[in-house]
Amino acid sequence: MRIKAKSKGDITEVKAVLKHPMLSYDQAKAKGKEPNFIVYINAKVDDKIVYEASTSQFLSKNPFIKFKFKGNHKGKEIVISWIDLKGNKKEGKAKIK
Amino acid sequence: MKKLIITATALSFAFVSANALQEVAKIDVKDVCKVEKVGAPKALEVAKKYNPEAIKLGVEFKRLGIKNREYIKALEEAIKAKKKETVVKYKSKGKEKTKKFDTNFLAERACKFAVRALQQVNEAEKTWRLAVPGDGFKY
Amino acid sequence: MQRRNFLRLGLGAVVLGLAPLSVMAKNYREELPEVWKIKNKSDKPDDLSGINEAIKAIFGTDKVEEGKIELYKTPDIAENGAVVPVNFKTEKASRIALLQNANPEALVAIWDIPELGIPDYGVRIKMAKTGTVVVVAEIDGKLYKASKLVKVTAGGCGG
Amino acid sequence: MKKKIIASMIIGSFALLSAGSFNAEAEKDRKALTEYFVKKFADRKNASQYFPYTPKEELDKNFKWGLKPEEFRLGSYAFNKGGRAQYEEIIEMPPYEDAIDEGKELYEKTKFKNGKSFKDCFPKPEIAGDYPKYVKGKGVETLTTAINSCLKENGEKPWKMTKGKMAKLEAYFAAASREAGKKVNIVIDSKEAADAYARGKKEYYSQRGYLKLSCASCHVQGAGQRVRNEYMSPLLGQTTHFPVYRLKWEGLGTLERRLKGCNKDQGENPHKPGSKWMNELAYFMAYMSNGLPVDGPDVRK
Repeated sequence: MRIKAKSKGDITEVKAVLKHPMLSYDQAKAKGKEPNFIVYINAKVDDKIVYEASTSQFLSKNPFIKFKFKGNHKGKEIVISWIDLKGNKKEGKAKIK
Repeated sequence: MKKLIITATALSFAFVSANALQEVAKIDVKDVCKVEKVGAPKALEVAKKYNPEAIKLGVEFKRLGIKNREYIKALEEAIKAKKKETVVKYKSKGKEKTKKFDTNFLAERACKFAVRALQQVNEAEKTWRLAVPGDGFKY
Repeated sequence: MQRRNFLRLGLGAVVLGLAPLSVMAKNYREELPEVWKIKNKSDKPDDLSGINEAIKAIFGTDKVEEGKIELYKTPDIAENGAVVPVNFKTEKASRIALLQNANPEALVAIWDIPELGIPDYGVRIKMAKTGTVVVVAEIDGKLYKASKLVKVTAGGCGG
Repeated sequence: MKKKIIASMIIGSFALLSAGSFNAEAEKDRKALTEYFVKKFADRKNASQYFPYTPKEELDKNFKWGLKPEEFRLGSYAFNKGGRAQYEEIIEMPPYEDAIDEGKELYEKTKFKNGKSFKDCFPKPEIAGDYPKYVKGKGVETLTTAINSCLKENGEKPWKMTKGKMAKLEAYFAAASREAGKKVNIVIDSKEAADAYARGKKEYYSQRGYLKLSCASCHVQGAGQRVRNEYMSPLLGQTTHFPVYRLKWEGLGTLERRLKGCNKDQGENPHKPGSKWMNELAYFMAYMSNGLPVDGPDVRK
């Protein structure tokens, strides 16, 4: 997972790329594989949710997300987690700049 | 100086019989490849004669993912068996595929492709510099 | 299975029901499993019936006004249907849903906007063909939307 | 016609001899090509002369004019505003960053069976702008074939030339070159090298395939025109940003991978990556971008 997080003034902006093939039902069928894609993403700072998305097969391969939240959190850690259809989960961390 | 000209000429003819290139210069594809007139077997003969030269020169045509040699190979079998339809077997991204064509139509295509590939080599000799900015291309 | 994994992430208890503003984690794959299956009804890029059906299933109503939310940096013509950038923003919202009619099913994603959240988000989505992208925001209990037609062609020369 | 060709060759070779520099023709070509593109994209006023088939509205709204030579490294994104906006969105978080890291690993950690490593062949990674190169006795080597030569000379199996490890290692070389501020620096310093350049040039401008297109049909005269929904990119700057992550591929590919696709689109059985034909074509193409900054890896449609 690649995360870039930056606080500027009273706003924190985050960009992240999550590594996942995001195989839709159609794509999986064509490739003879099983469909699997990220279904839920959240981001936390100080254990508090700052971003939360339920997602589908129609996010691009290696999904990119961009979001903002309130407050200057410079120096703190942001934790982004996801779960896919098969129940695999992953967590990524980055220091907010 | 002379050497330069000779090398330039030698380059384009090095791996191919200059004869084939000279021969095709005089050919009209609308005559020799017209299946209605010459019949599919004759058109195939022409294709078989010139396509190997095109391969040697690195100018063989390919359409719909199918090389001209693959058209020719399928045509040989179809014409021998007097089939109206030719089934071309070819490989696309590592997968075996087939495609059906009308035999007469395909014989004409294979013939034209083989001859045109070589004719274009001749034509390019005369035209390529006309497209070069600073050489023949005015802008 | 999924739920167990979900709990193992240590996100705390899952709130059941449809609290409009969730303070705690909410996974709509589990909350509303059926909405993800709602199909688009035709190949027409202006047929929004599947999208509207999904909106009703998510928010309980399909009464939607234009405005208050904006789609931006979303192309007229996509460079490639596999990677279509979509960005949207609104001043505030409790929930936002992104939908389209360029794929078999209509729904792309649902966001719950947390307390600290600023609803100015971007994603990249897949579009199998030309279609309309619709973003719906729930603001003070009412629905608002923005939409845009995105043209998709078989992209890129050679190879 | 023939006379004219011979005459121009004689003039060319005189210049070559008297200047004592083997890159005279190439330098003349590069300057003319640059001038042509700068002129072509200079302003909206003369556009209908260069883009007779493009709707006026499109020229008004979607085109950026007044391009400088350096801007051509962006390919069609140099002038195509709609595509450029999406490109900029995507490179906010470029999809090739992992490949650079993996390429660095390959460069630093790969150990050949004989104990040597890539560092013995390429002591420094910032070499992307120096290829293709004419190597005496070997002919033109692209970065790709040079990497494979290194592998073979050390008793290793060569890599696939179009993607995978090859593209990753090249991504690292390109990124290191970009970071070091390197420019494209193609050298023609012998008669043999000049001949290889001349052959590459001729192939570039020769019409081929069942569509009877030359590379130049699309990327010199046709650059900036649109075929279906594809704006054709200019030859100038074209080799500066490889390897490229293409949305169409959903992955990274080498210059060879792209050239093969182009050659196929002409309606010809494509020449193989690593072939003399392709190496010399790339040599000519890269020379046209001499002096432009190395800008790989990058993202394209």
